[in-house]
Amino acid sequence: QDIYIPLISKGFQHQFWQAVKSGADQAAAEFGVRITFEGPDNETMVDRQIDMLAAALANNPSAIGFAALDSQAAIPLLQQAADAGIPVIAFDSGVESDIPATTATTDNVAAAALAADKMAELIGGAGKVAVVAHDQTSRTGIDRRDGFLNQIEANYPDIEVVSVQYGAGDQLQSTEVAKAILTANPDLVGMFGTNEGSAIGIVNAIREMATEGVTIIGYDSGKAQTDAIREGLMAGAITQNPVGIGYETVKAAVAAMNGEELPAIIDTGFYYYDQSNIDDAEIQAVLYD
Amino acid sequence: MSYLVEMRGIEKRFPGVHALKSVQFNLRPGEVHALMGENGAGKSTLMKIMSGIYARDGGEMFVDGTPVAPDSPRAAQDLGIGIIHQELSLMNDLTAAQNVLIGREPRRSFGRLDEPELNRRAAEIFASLRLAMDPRTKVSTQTIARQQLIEIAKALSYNPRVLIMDEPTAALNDAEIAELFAVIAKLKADGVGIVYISHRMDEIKRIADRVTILRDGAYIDTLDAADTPLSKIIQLMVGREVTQSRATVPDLSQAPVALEVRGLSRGKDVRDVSFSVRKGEILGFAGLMGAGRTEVARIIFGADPRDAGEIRVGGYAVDILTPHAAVQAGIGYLSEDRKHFGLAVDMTVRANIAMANMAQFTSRTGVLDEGAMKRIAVDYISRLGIRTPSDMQAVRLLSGGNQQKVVIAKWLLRDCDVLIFDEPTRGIDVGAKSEIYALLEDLAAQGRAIIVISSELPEVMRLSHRIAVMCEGRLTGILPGGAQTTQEQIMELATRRDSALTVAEDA
Amino acid sequence: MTTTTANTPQTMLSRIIAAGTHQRVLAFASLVVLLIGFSIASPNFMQTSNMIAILQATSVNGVLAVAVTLVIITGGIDLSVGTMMTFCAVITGVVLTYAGMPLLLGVFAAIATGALCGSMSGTFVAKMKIPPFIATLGMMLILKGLSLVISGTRPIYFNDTPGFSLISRGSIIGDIFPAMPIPNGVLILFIVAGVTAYILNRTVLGRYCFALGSNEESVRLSGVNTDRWKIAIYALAGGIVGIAGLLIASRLNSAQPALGLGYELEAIAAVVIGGTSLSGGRGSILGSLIGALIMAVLTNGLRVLSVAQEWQTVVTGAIIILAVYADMMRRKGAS
Amino acid sequence: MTTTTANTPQTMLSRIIAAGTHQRVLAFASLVVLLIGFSIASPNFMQTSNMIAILQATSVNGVLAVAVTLVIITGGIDLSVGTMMTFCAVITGVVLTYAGMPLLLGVFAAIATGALCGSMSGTFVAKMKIPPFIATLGMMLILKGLSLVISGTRPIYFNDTPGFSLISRGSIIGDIFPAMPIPNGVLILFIVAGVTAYILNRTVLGRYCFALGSNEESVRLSGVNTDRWKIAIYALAGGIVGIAGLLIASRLNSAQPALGLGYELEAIAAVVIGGTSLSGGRGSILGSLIGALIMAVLTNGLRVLSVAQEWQTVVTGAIIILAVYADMMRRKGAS
Ligand SMILES: Nc1ncnc2c1ncn2[C@@H]1O[C@H](COP(=O)(O)OP(=O)(O)OP(=O)(O)O)[C@@H](O)[C@H]1O
Ligand SMILES: Nc1ncnc2c1ncn2[C@@H]1O[C@H](COP(=O)(O)OP(=O)(O)OP(=O)(O)O)[C@@H](O)[C@H]1O
Ligand SMILES: [Mg+2]
Ligand SMILES: [Mg+2]
Repeated sequence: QDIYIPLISKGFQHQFWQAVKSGADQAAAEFGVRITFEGPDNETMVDRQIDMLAAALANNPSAIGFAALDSQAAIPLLQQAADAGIPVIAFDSGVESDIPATTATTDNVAAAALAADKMAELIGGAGKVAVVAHDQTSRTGIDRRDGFLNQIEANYPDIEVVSVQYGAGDQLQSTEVAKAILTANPDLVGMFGTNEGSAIGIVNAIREMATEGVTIIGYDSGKAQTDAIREGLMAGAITQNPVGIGYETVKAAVAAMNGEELPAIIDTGFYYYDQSNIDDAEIQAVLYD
Repeated sequence: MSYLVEMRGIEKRFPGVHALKSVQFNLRPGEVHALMGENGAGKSTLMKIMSGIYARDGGEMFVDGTPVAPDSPRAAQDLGIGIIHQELSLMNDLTAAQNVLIGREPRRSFGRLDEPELNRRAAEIFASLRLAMDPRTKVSTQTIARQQLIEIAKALSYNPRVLIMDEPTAALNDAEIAELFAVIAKLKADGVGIVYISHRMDEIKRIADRVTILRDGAYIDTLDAADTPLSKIIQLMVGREVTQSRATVPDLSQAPVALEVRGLSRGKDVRDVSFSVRKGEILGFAGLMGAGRTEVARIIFGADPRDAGEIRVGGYAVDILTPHAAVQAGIGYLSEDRKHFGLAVDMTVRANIAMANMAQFTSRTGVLDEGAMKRIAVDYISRLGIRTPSDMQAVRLLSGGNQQKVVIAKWLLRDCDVLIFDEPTRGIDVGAKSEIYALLEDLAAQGRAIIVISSELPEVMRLSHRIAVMCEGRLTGILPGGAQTTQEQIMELATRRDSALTVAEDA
Repeated sequence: MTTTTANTPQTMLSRIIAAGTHQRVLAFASLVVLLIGFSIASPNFMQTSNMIAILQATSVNGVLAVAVTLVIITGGIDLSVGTMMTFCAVITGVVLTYAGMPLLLGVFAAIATGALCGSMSGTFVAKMKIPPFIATLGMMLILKGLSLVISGTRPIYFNDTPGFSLISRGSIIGDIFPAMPIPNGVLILFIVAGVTAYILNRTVLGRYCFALGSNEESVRLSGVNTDRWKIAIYALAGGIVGIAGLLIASRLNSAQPALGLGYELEAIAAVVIGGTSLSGGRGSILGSLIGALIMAVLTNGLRVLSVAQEWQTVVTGAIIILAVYADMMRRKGAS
Repeated sequence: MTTTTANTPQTMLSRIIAAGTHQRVLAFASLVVLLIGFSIASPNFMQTSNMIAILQATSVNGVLAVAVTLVIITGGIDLSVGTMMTFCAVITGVVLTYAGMPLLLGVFAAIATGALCGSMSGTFVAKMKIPPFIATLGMMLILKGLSLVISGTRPIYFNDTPGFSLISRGSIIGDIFPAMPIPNGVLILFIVAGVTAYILNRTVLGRYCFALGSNEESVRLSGVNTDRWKIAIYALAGGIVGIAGLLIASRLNSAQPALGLGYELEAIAAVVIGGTSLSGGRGSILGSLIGALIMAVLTNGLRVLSVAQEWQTVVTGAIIILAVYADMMRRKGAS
């Protein structure tokens, strides 16, 4: 009888989630378990995720990995899993309950605050900046936006955030959003993109409008973003450790099945990378493209 | 004298068309007043004004001597004016009963429908028309003739004081027409005033009390039907003399066979039909409604599948499965239902005339030659006398008869070896009819084989070199054309039912 | 052969089924084939708990499909059902959580909000003569934005209204027959479908649905106030969407303001798979229900089989085409 | 009043415009009102660079709208254009990046792939008699899944084909007239629209588009091989979608396999705003172009004004309804 661990993620097609999946696959091979990895098309589909969870439970899994789109909505099903003795590992975002044995996650608020610090440093602590965010309502979207905004507000009084707009993480839409922001604010000195699609949208906009003097800070990796950093178009970006998240989730699931003690949070960490350190082994290990 | 309805100095203009020029019309209670005129003379337009569908541009209208201006069909209904339209306007997905009583459904509490009561009432109305129709049959499964009857039932169900019938018999056969006339007689006796529009001249003599004639949107005259000869009416309508003649049957025994059909069958609609047409021959098809003539034509044309049978064109067996294949094999088919099967009514006259013959107007790169299309369209417009402001008019805006002429033009242009015309002169005026007869005879003389399906016996007898008669899906006989065949002979074959066999097959 | 023709004296339920099956045995066959296929492929598929999961996954989309069926039968389309559902949920959240009103008022608010929004769409279509596609596309965007505005772009939780989550998650049937713990959400779906089928086939409103879709001009010329009826039909559809809003909010125990986009396409797909014609005049509620079930079974089955997600999409697309094709073939064979 | 009515001897361009304006001055007026309104509201709006940004934002959706116009005029609908565009981009990525073929072959591959997919949809519709909604919904899912499968769910970059990004971003016009740095993507949109308008109004294929949408049965009974023409029309639309795939891939310098869903609704919206009827038989390419521009101007203008995102959605919805309403009113006034 094989050990089956379904991972229900928040997304599937995006590079970030594919990197999480590759980490999970790696761990699955290492520990000799079978995993599946699924997620809804976008991060608004809370009920679709619940349906996925229900289907996963039908297969009598040994453990479940779950990245909750809304931490409350899934509780009845998670309770059902707990009652059946199936360990639940939360990843990426926490679940507000004591059911998950542990949570493998990045502190997005702190990571975005680091982006704000880097931005302030690069633009000399003053000027107008804007944010292209990927989502208005999802946990990561809110955390990264607010992490950045709050840090600026608290520590950099001379920096003004003139616009926060949303491009759904879609590269093309984010490009149009960034172009409109640049048109409306010709004196902009910095832009922060809260995920890969948003950051690349900003890069595209700058490229297409041939604007100069705007400092771009991105989030996540992906080839287009690392290329933009190497070229110098983008100053730098925050990266999480998605491969690590996937790996730790499966590893923790196996441990939980074996009744081992687990810490409440497995912080998989985040890093700021730019031209200077992009080729460091430590950074290379967490970048994906 | 008191008129039920009186109209004076009525004016109506459409873009590019002065449809009515100071027209007058009046109607007495208990009379049948025929409204006559060529296609596009303005008959339907005048009646649409009377029934509140169009607003008049000028003139006045009185009901019982009071000036009125009905601004909607509902308002006209409230004045007691009902209309049966020339173009069918039923809800195809609903049943006969649901159509007849739309807007007046018997209800229970909370808006619940009383369906049995609905069906009962509709059945009563059908019975009063002596129409054998299950109230629960869906309209879309009915032939246009029967749909026309449903439309008539619907108009009658309002108990109108004025009933306008715009070509009610265009799709009906003789038996149904007789039933309709019986209903009209009853209505007359009840004091209902009836406006009757038809291109079937014989009907005027049979039922009309008075006749009003329009020509080119202008009022010509109102006459007593009893003491006016038909020829006079026709002359006033058309503005010239129209001669009626019988077919001269040429000797075609040596002519090669153009189309041969053997053992054609499809369910119960068509059973083992075999016949052939020679080059230069006009073969008429007679029969009652639902005899299966249309079905035979549609099968030959590949529009419907067949269960069995062989089709040979010019001596070679051809396997016709689609209309495209039929046209490739040189067969053309003019459908009896122009609105659904004959025309793209939103497109222009020019585009419709060219539709079956696009290759002629297409360069090798696929570009259309609009100039050539225009020349051809203008040519047919004048040859068939199609009343239209230009060849770029949307067909939808033409009068019914003129739409029919567009379909005829389409197939005349295609120039097929075998042409099947299904009810070709439906809704066409006497003048234009004889033009079309002449065109058909011309085509036959050029060596084309022509099949004419018609429910008007005079038409079949006027045109046919031979007359095929069908009854209940079976070809019951083929009679020679010309003077030696009588209506009685045709009717005898058309009603030669084979009920014993039918029962056996049904069992 | 619409479903409006049944009139022999039978019970209501059997009538509806009879009316439906007349044309609908067909898509039903595809559903059965799918169920059998998945049962053979995976032993985990045909478990009571999984069947219930499928039914529950159908509930929201099923109710939306019922709503949109009404509009489609009139010859229209409703793209706003997804975001309207969310909007109704958000309004319920405001009523229950922010204003602390009693549960019943929340339920009423959801349905009334839906009916109001629907009657607005209906007014755009009937009175302003805006094509239904555009009118409801506009409503879809307006309601999407308003949901975010009203909720302050964050979910509204129903933790203070304990009974609320029972609307969808509780199980009245399960309380009586413990062997069949069918959630109330599913029960509500079937009740909504049954009542709507009754309205469609046995009341004036339903009659005008079919009549408008068949030939609107002819209905108008018969002196029926088509505008008013059309608005009523859109309003009824809106009210049903309000019920969907309750179901999803109760299931998630929260009103998620960003959710909703994309649900309209899924609901319309269920309707069309169920044999309702997008050109109007023909259709049945039972068909839409079966359409929604086909989609839910397909999604669930492929997941239970652990088919890779990218292939799930491919297979779903192919099976939808095949199911409708099989349906067409059988219908042709039958006629 | 279809657009097929132009026939006075004029130049091709003026003919197309004349054919369009006949019915289309109308939506055009809404566009002008929007442009004037935004210019007054924000000084930054009416800059050359922003106008070019709007045009560029229109390019992909505009090309998709042109493609979908053809299908809608036949009385069909195409839900697959968004994911088909992505699929074409992915295939181009495979040809250029994975197989290292020359640029021209990549261009050919995109268009051929689109045409092939389109002819498949067309076959489902014409031969298998599957309703266009379902046939193209199925294709939408199939192509979405296949894009992920073929690309291995990661973007394919075109870094090895340096000329590729010039397809959309370069500016031939700008090289000649430096004051008008209109990107090639925009030029391509106008060329595609012009050629398609010519095909629609001056060739047999176009004539059959309108005829099929007007009354398919009458066309079939005129002996036309309607199936073949329908497939050809869907294939042409697919080929145009292939061009959209090239434009988006070139603009992003990568084939993004996850993108595409939602683009179909936007394209259809542009078509309907442009006055093409969803019931077929009527429509114009110029209208769809104007529809796409209206949507791009609206989105861009609201963003330049920094309206809060949730309100942007609300205002967009309201303005779409209003624009179409104004259009209806003027059309009524004109007739
Ligand atoms: N809505 C309209 N728009 C433009 N022209 C119209 C419209 N309705 C009718 N016409 C034109 O008005 C004229 C009169 O048409 P009408 O339908 O009254 O003729 P009719 O006498 O009923 O002919 P028929 O015997 O062929 O039915 C025709 O030339 C027709 O083309
Ligand atoms: N009484 C009827 N009720 C319903 N359908 C009928 C009836 N009579 C005939 N039909 C249908 O009509 C078709 C065969 O008649 P068809 O139209 O070919 O006859 P026709 O001789 O051309 O008569 P018509 O004068 O009506 O055109 C069949 O599809 C048959 O089912
Ligand atoms: Mg007339
Ligand atoms: Mg017939």
